Amino acid sequence: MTARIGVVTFPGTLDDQDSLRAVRTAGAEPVSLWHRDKDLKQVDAVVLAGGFSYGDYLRAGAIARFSPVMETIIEQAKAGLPVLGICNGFQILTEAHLLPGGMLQNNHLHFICREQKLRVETSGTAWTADYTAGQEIRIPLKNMDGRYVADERTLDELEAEGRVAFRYLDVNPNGSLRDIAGITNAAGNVVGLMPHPEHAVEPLVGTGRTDGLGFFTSILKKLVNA
Amino acid sequence: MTLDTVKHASETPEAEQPWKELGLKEDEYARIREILGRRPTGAELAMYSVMWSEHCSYKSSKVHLKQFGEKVPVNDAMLVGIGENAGVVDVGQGYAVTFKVESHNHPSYIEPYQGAATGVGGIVRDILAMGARPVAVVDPLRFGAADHPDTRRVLPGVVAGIGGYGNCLGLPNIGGEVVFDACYQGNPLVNAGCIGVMKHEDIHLAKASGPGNKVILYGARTGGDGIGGVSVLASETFESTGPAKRPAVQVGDPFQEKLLIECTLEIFREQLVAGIQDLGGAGLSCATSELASAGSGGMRVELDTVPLRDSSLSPEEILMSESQERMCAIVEPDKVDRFLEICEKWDVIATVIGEVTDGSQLEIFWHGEQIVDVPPRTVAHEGPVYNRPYARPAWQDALQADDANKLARPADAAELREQVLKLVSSPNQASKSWITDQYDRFVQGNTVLAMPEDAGMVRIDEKTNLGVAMATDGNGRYAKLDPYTGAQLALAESYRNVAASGAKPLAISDCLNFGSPEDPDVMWQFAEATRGLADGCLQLGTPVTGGNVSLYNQTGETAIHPTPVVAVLGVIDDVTRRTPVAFAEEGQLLYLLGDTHEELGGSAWSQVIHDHLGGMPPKVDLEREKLLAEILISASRDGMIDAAHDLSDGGLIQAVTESCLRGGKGARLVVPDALDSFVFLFSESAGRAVVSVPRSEELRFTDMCGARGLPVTRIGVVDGDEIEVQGEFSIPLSELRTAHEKTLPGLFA
Amino acid sequence: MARVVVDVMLKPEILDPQGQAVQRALPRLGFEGIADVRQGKRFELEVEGPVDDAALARINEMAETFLANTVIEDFTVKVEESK
Amino acid sequence: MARVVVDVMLKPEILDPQGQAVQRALPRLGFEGIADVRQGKRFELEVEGPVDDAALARINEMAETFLANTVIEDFTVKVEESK
Ligand SMILES: Nc1ncnc2c1ncn2[C@@H]1O[C@H](COP(=O)(O)OP(=O)(O)O)[C@@H](O)[C@H]1O
Ligand SMILES: [Mg+2]
Repeated sequence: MTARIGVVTFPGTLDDQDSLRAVRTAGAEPVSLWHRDKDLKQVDAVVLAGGFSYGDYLRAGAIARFSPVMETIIEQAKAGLPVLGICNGFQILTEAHLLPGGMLQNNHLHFICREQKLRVETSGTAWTADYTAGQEIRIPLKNMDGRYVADERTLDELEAEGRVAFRYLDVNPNGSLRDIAGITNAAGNVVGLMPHPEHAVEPLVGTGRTDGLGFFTSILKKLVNA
Repeated sequence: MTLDTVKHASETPEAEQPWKELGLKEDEYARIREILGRRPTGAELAMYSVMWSEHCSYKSSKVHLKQFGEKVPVNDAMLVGIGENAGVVDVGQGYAVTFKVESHNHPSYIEPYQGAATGVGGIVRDILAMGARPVAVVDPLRFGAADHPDTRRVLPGVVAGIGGYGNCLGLPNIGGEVVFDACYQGNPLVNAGCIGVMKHEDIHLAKASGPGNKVILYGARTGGDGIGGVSVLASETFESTGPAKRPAVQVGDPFQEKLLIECTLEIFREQLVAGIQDLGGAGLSCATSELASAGSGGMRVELDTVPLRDSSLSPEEILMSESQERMCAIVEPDKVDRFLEICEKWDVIATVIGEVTDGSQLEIFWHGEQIVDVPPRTVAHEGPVYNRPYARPAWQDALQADDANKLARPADAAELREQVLKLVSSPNQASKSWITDQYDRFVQGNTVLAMPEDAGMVRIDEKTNLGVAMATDGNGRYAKLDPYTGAQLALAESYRNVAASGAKPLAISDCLNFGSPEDPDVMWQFAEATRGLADGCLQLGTPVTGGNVSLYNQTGETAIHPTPVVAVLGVIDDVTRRTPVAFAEEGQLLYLLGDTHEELGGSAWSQVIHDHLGGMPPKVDLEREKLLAEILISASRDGMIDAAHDLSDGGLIQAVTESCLRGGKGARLVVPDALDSFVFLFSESAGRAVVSVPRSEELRFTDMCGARGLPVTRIGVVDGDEIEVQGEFSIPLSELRTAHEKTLPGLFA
Repeated sequence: MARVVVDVMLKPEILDPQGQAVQRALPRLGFEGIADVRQGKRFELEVEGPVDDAALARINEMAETFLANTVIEDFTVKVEESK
Repeated sequence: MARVVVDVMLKPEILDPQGQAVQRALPRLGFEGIADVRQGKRFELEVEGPVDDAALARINEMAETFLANTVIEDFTVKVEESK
């Protein structure tokens, strides 16, 4: 038996197909979830994919956060359901207050698409167990609103509790405070990051690297061994 | 104000009408009266004026474009040719690909962000209307001088608009061009292209047949966007602003378009439409008249049912509105409910606005009163045709006589080195990544090659690895020197780029950007360029599947360089065999394919070093281009080369610099005995490429070239961390990288 | 120091996708009775020196040529008491 | 119908690169004497029915939970005379 991993499609979601493919590539069963359905179809974990839900109007993630599917996800995430938010998904998670802080427009005010070097700071989350803490990976990054901000106290807390999950290396591409590329909640089941692991699962396309596959194998192993 | 009904028009034949303000000529207005046997109503006048504008009717270019349909190469790939929203070619395995390039030049000058954004939106809807899922976009761009203050206004806005729209649609941007030249100062060129993929059986046409079938308008509400935009902005230089000529700008909503795409694809999957058309320039006027004209019957539309954003719009304005993100479908009555259901699922507003009739007229009603009663063909397909006078410009001979080969050349190795650095850092030759990094090239997870590769390439089947490639090229400097040759050089370069990536060129689309057709000099350039392109396509075996003409790109008396942009589409059976441009393997041998002549006319060197434009452009030999392409494709398929880069503007040194920087490896170059080092580095002879060959493949590769008669010269080896031209100079890669990459951020960041 | 506020809104006839998206979302969040939403930009300028007619004229010009794109946007300038 | 305006600005301690970009550009365009620029959002809401205390309370809640993200933004609500 393998694990069922859901990928949510909001109006304006773009990377749902890629995320479904990444789930399949890792060996799990991909399940499409629709924003209007409260029903999560008994999935074992959820990916909030990248894109521009509701056009990123108002604020990235602000409108999607109030969708019916999010009601269930918010509730179940608090009870331990593994949730990975990629890019727009990360933005939705902060808007939903499942993760602290907020996302603002890149400090250079342009959309940025590049191959980005990251350090995985912790292997202690549901989505990073297949990496070692300190491991460096390179995966695509592409966003307009990628600048992570939070007040000093929150930042200190995140650092102290080992909840900064990913940090930008070489270049901070958007002005994120303390080079933060992604964070986790205290329980380690909810993880959000701006770069795109789902775009780095096959050597043929994208940047030609597979550094992102570990996110999906991590969760699969955790679920299957559970 | 009383409604100008058909009845009212018949009763008031002498009423004054603003045909002139709407851009119609006196004889055109007379012809409308003759067709109708009465004066047109206001709504009819609005329809004819937009549909007979240069932009919609191609009235000045038609007689020349005809050649693309007459000189058609034998090519089984063509499934749908010129005349539809976009052409369709067969790429094998049951797949068909549709692609097209369009211009949004004038709107982008007025409002760079929205102009460029809606340009992307428009071309994507064209592709969607063919039944295809859009899979990638490209954006050939031309701006004024890089350091001109207005370029600082226009370029960042255009780039943000293309990115803002395309990124939000989830379409990878896989290629394009950025060219700076003072001739585009008041007339930047913003061309946008899109590729779509479908199965053969999914091809849809813009045609309304089947009496009783419903006409459904779906997508955004109709507002006052771009009213008069089509006839005014595209037909006249926008300096002459009359009363009706306010630059009403269209504003795009990419989120709405994304919903429209997904909704439409779902509708296609369930086979719910009998005909479909996007709403672009001329809005409902265009969609209803084209659908009705292409179909067998007539059409009746209740215009007051159109959902409005602004309730004060008059019927004329509704007909002319260019509100974005709208489509029009013809649907059998028993499929309407399901159609509307899918629209509801995607939060897309859909309204039945009329039906197909068994008559022959397009009839439009406003609250029960008839305001339009016209034969649709006369609006959509039988507009005026002009055979405008043209003549070789008086200055052409002097321009060609001003030979660039006679310009002062570098005196010594130090100066040669300095000129290389100047060249690779000049705005036209510098890295474009400050721009292309604002475009998402990864989305959809199928991008195999994207900038700065020679061609963009996407996988279209995950199981078989079937893929398509596209490149766009155009060199206005060459075309200015000789438009016939210039158009063929654009074709040849684009064709070569596709082949260099390992894909087989199949067909082309073009975007022809020129000055005013009322100027005989410009008209000659246009005639020559189209003749060159048609002849070239015939010889290369690549049919023209469609394209776009943008005229009146001029400020006062000064026209832009004639700028035919050619997009070549190629197919590759197995994308794992693609050839990148990067020299990445130390020790591999570098070979130059093709012949190098002393050809500096129109070259980047002549522009950068001497600010000169004169002489003749490089010669074209299309048989040679074909042979080169065959060799590049075979070599990629059989694994004989690891990298290839075509040679074009900037010549050999530009290509080698790009390939070295991309791969992060240096090169040692040896000037071939027969060549002078300056000519070796800077000449822009066509029909050439440089390839990187693993040592184990050297014999096999050179034997193949020898056997097929393609000149092949060993010019060096991939090695170290500098580019060294033996006996002349060397430049560290780091220095080259800084020179190449700092220019655009320096100007625009 | 005085604060001058420049509000920039899309012209009424121009499509405002952001405002529309907000408006469409409101009923779903349980907020009824909002007939229309338009979204624009607000610039808060801290002005050195006195905000006299000359200063306001300059700020008007700045708004006209730079802060707003008058092809698609309208603007208003007003002086606020400084905080 | 009455108009209620909600202004949303980044909290003062949060970097505002948009405002900074505007401020940096001003001298180049010949506008001196602007010490600081902050850029925010302005929402114009057309409210059906009377804008009484209850309505304003609801709009305040809407701003707090939706129009602004109070982790990073502050907002103000004010009633404008209708046009
Ligand atoms: N506006 C643009 N959008 C996307 N890609 C671009 C754009 N401009 C240039 N590129 C890409 O940058 C690379 C270099 O461009 P260029 O030097 O014009 O190529 P070439 O000379 O081979 O035609 C190519 O991959 C091209 O597709
Ligand atoms: Mg090339």
